[in-house]
Amino acid sequence: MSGLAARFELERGAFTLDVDFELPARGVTTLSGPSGSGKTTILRCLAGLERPRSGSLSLDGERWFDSVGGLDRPPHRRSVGYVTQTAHLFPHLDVRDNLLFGLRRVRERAPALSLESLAEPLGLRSLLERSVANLSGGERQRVAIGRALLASPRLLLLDEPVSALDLAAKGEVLEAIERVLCDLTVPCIYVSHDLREAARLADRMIWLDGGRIVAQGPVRDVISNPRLPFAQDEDAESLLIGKVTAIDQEAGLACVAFPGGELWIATTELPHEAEVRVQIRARDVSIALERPKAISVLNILPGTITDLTQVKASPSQVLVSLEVGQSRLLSRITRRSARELGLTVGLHAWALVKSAAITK
Amino acid sequence: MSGLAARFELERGAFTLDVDFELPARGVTTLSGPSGSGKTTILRCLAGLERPRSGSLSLDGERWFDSVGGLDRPPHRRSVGYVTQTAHLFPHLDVRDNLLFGLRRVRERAPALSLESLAEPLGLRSLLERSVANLSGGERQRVAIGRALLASPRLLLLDEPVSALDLAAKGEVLEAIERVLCDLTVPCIYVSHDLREAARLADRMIWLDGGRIVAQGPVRDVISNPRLPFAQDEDAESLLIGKVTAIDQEAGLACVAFPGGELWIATTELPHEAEVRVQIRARDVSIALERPKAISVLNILPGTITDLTQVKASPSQVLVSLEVGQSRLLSRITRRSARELGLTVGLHAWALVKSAAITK
Amino acid sequence: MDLSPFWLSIRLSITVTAILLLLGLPLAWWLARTRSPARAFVEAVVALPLVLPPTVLGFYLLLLLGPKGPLGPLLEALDLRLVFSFPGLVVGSVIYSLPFVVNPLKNTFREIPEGQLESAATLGAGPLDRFLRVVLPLSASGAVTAAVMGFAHTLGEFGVVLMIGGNIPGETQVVSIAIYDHVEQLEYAEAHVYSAGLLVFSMVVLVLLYSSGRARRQARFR
Amino acid sequence: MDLSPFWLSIRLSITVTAILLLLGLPLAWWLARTRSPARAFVEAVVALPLVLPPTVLGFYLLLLLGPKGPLGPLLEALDLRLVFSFPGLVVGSVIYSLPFVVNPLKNTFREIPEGQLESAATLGAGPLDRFLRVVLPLSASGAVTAAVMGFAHTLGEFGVVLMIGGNIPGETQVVSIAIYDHVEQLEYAEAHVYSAGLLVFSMVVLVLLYSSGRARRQARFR
Amino acid sequence: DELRIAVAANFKQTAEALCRSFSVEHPVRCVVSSGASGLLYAKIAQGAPFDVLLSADRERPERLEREGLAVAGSRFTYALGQLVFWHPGRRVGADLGAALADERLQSLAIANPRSAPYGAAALEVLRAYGIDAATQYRLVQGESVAQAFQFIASGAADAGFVSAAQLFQYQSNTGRTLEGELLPVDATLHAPIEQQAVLLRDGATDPVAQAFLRYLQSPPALALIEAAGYSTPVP
Ligand SMILES: Nc1ncnc2c1ncn2[C@@H]1O[C@H](COP(=O)(O)OP(=O)(O)OP(=O)(O)O)[C@@H](O)[C@H]1O
Ligand SMILES: Nc1ncnc2c1ncn2[C@@H]1O[C@H](COP(=O)(O)OP(=O)(O)OP(=O)(O)O)[C@@H](O)[C@H]1O
Ligand SMILES: [Mg+2]
Ligand SMILES: [Mg+2]
Repeated sequence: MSGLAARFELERGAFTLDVDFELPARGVTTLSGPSGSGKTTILRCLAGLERPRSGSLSLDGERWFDSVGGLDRPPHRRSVGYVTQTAHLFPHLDVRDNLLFGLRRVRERAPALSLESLAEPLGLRSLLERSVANLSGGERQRVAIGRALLASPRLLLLDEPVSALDLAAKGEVLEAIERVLCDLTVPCIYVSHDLREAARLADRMIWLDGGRIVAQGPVRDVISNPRLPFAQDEDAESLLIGKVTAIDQEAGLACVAFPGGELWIATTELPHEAEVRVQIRARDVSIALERPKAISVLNILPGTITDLTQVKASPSQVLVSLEVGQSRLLSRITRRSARELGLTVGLHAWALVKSAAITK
Repeated sequence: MSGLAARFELERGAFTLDVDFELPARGVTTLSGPSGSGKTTILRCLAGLERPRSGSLSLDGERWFDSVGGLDRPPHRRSVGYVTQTAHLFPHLDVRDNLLFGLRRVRERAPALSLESLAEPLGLRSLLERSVANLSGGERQRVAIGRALLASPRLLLLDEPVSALDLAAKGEVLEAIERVLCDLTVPCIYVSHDLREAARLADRMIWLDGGRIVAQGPVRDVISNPRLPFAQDEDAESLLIGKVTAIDQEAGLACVAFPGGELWIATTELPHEAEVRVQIRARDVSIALERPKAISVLNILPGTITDLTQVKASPSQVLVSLEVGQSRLLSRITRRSARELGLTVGLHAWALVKSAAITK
Repeated sequence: MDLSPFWLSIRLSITVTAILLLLGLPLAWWLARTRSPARAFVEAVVALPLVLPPTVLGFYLLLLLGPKGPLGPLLEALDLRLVFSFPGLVVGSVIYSLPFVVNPLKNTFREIPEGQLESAATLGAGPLDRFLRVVLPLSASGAVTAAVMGFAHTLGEFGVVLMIGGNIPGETQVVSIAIYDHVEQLEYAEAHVYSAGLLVFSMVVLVLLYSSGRARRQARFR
Repeated sequence: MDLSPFWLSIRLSITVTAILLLLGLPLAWWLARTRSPARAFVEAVVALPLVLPPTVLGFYLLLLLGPKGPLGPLLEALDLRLVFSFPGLVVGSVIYSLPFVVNPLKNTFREIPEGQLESAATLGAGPLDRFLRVVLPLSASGAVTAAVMGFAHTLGEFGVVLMIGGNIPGETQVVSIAIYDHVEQLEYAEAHVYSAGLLVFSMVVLVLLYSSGRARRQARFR
Repeated sequence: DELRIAVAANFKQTAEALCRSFSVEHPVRCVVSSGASGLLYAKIAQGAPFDVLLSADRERPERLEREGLAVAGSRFTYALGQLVFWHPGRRVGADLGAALADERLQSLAIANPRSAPYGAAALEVLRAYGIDAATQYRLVQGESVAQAFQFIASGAADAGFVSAAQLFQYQSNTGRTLEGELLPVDATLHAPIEQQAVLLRDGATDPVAQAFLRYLQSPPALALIEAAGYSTPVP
């Protein structure tokens, strides 16, 4: 059996964790949920830093923990890469020695990566000889991620690696993470509160609440499911996965074809045929019954309304789900507009997506 | 002379501060600028926690600092309310005694406020007997603000009071700040990196860069000036100040009239005739040359293009300034749309503002 | 069995602890906060009694404070007799136990964030007000450690007291001297009883101190 | 002038410091991390020498380690003679100076964030590896303080050595005993020279320690 | 009124006994402070409030007298110390020379010969037997003769020289007799261990202090001193 299978039960004060999940042998899974829902606790159980009262854990058929057999492999013999909000770099080592700390301790097999191969995607080249004391927050996290990856983990755990950073650093580190994750051949769990990070990085998603798994599945289904908390969020978005088919150098735009249509995105850096994820905020999507003319909105997509849901937190808003080809698009509009336009399930409509609002 | 007049020069390592500004006798001024531009240093000079090499400071004609006369009134004799990112509550006192710490030390005049009068707007009533050790971050900041206000300051300094909080707490504290600031009768400086906080709370704005004042003036002019960094930001917004003229209870919308037109906003809590600030993100505004029909966008305003500016950070985008009546609206659209629509200064156009995108 | 050395030791320890706190609080505060270049020197002088043999310290105190010493005329003018008297033991023990009180105080004081004091200042509290109403309450745990260490260490003080004390029963013969004396007089039974008393007392004090320590060590400043 | 007491004291201090570090490192680590209920008790026992008069400690060590003492037969079987010998002074001084080494180590160890160790563990470092490659390097400053305090304090050791030393020149006659002897023999000039030497040496060591302290105290963990 | 007596540690209990009998006639409270003679000297030189010094030697009272810290002409020998060789281990016979020559005797405890007269006397005895103590034994020195006693009593030293007074004192304190061989040392083998008393400046005009010194030379006092294990000077 390949991939990860975990079942954990444990109590911490009033909190009870009770989860049972499997992860494929590769790919990124976002673990999300309210504060205190147990995300960090799960990761610590996986890394062997916390011992569940009962349960089991195996990776690629190899058993790491089993409460019945009394088996509990200690963290240093698990090959887990674990990066948290705080980089926890070793202050007595320079950047290079921090990076090599885990690599030098790889046992029983050859290291999967070399320092050289990671220096580029993580932007570490100019940092190698620096002392860790005067790295910026973003640099620290990049080093922490590199350090974890160089230890050749068989499972990578990232616990809100960017949530303590300011906006600029967050962007820089997320890009680095994105670059290394796409080459990763082991399962990765990425804990985040942030929908957009999840949509950007993950293939699958687990939604946790009160120590239990409430929903899981492919990211684009979970985040745009109007019945799950993500879609209810003010920053709710839908995720389209498509391919670059044309580039307009002069305007700085690229055309992305996805199952159901085409979108123009503000970027020229993508190569032709590149697979891209397009995140579209529900509040950036307007609905029209006629195709408007002479308007600055570039992307106007035809679709069919499949769902209308009241937004719980804000009574004046409704959430419209549109089927655009085989893709789902969320739009958040006022209830008055929905009524005035007479929107109902099954109606044909145009979705106006400001291309400036597409983040990726 | 009433109000505050300050002139500070000081060096800290490679950094030089050289500012000269005045503040009116009441009203909130946002102090903003890049990290390291000297915002905190200015506040510390005002509070007497830092001594400028040269300069002067007077409040309502009373001199607090003068490098020529060698005058430097110590912090505890300045009556300055100073709240920072960290609440710095006294752990040995309960919430009530923290709140009363400054009040009990008011000298030479009667305290301006009572604990009772602040308990409501700051939501402190249920906290009074609590130990400060187990307050949440948001509660801590509300107590810190209450404590500073109860000391009857003659000048209130808020140094990023919400920037260390998570989103939910940030909202809660900002609301509390908003409630107390509107009754404030002394000058207040609010340091923030966040455009939306500034737009929401402040009357005036000072933009600092490298220890010097780069721009200052009424908030709505500074933030929507396409030549200043705010408008260049991805979250750039314009600010409209208007009055509630109608409320559609059923749809959950309120109509706000401002110099130049009307907007429907998703809120029903505002009383009739209330003065409100409407923040409109530039990227939430689309431009059309013809008025579109059968569209979910509620707010479609006519205006005249007054400026077209390239967005520096993103070559595919342009920033369009529209004069709507006497108000200025920013719109961020793709360069291709601008070209296809043939936008030029002086052209008449329609601004499509998604009402769902109006935050306040 | 003569309990007077015990009472004398306890009286001495209490007096010395009280004086040490009075002296140690401002001194430790200064050491914790100053940026003066003299700091390291003063810290070293305060720590000297940790390093110097107590008998050596006592001998030089004897020479310094005796009527023929450099401070003799001054003390005489003040009508103060410091050697061979209880006040003399107090002075010697204060010097000897000073680092045991100043060091824990200094460490607690260093933990008090500058922001707490700046807050207090902007809220209208002057320097003394801040020290009394913010610094002291926040340093309670460090002050307890300091007081207990000062007390316990004075209780066990031997060398200095031997030198400047004069071994006068009921006046300068504290318990450590009494034990030594009993050993010298081959009165081992008495020495054992005194030692056991001292041991039990010290253990009780230290166990209490250390078991309460963990709770107090939690992070308090945010 | 006979310098051998000086050399002996320095030799003793170096030996004792080395042994104290070897003993103190694991002991302090255990004390800093354990949640065992025995912790407070062990901490108190380690701190006892701070509190007990050194002569009392020395007297009981003499009874304990002498051939008739409880440990006598064991030591005889091992052919170890601890009283009146350099090794005996070492044992006595190790016990006496233990708290001066364990306390600073314990404090530094407590400052090491759990996250540093967890990181090291997930990066494949086992317990000993973590201690040697993470804990020790991170505690360098505390270890220096501990070593200096242990060294300096042993240098000034008097009471324990007096009781179990036997004043054998070149073997157990350390400088503190030599000063005492000179005072006893009314040879004050020699006593002054020895004391001045000790004072200067101690001051230099302490001033160096404290002036380097501030730099090291900066926040390092993020 | 008080009579403050500074006494060498080895004579303390005897001094207390003397005080008790002295105060039967003189209603005075005696405060007896003991210490090493050298330290007592240093303290008296620094103004310690003592009326009378009962030293364990003659050198320090002499010096006090010379330096004007004691009343000139008040000095006299109140007791002569008796040296005893104590070997707790096994029977070694009554011959001191043989006992000292026994090669199984490895560590020998004496009082510090430079500060304690008993120690100096012990060295003289060894020399008289033709023994070079430094090479023959592991010579351990106690700061006082009491410490030499402890070294032997604890078994840490094989044997050593103590004072006869200590043996009496130990037996009366503990009610136990000392084990092992106790060989009195011929007093002619060493210079007399003169313990001298002197009237200090503080007590110079105190009639009680003067009376005490006179008492010390009276037959009842001499009897007490002899009973404690000292010999007394022939008047
Ligand atoms: N040692 C402990 N003792 C008591 N409660 C604990 C302990 N450790 C964790 N908890 C509780 O377990 C719950 C889950 O904590 P956890 O840190 O896993 O949440 P999280 O989902 O990571 O939250 P966040 O998003 O805030 O990081 C919380 O309610 C927390 O209070
Ligand atoms: N004591 C000091 N020594 C050297 N440089 C200092 C000192 N204090 C402040 N500075 C420098 O002064 C500059 C201004 O700092 P300040 O904290 O006022 O900036 P800021 O605008 O508040 O930044 P931020 O947004 O990050 O809070 C920075 O470059 C800082 O490095
Ligand atoms: Mg967490
Ligand atoms: Mg700042």
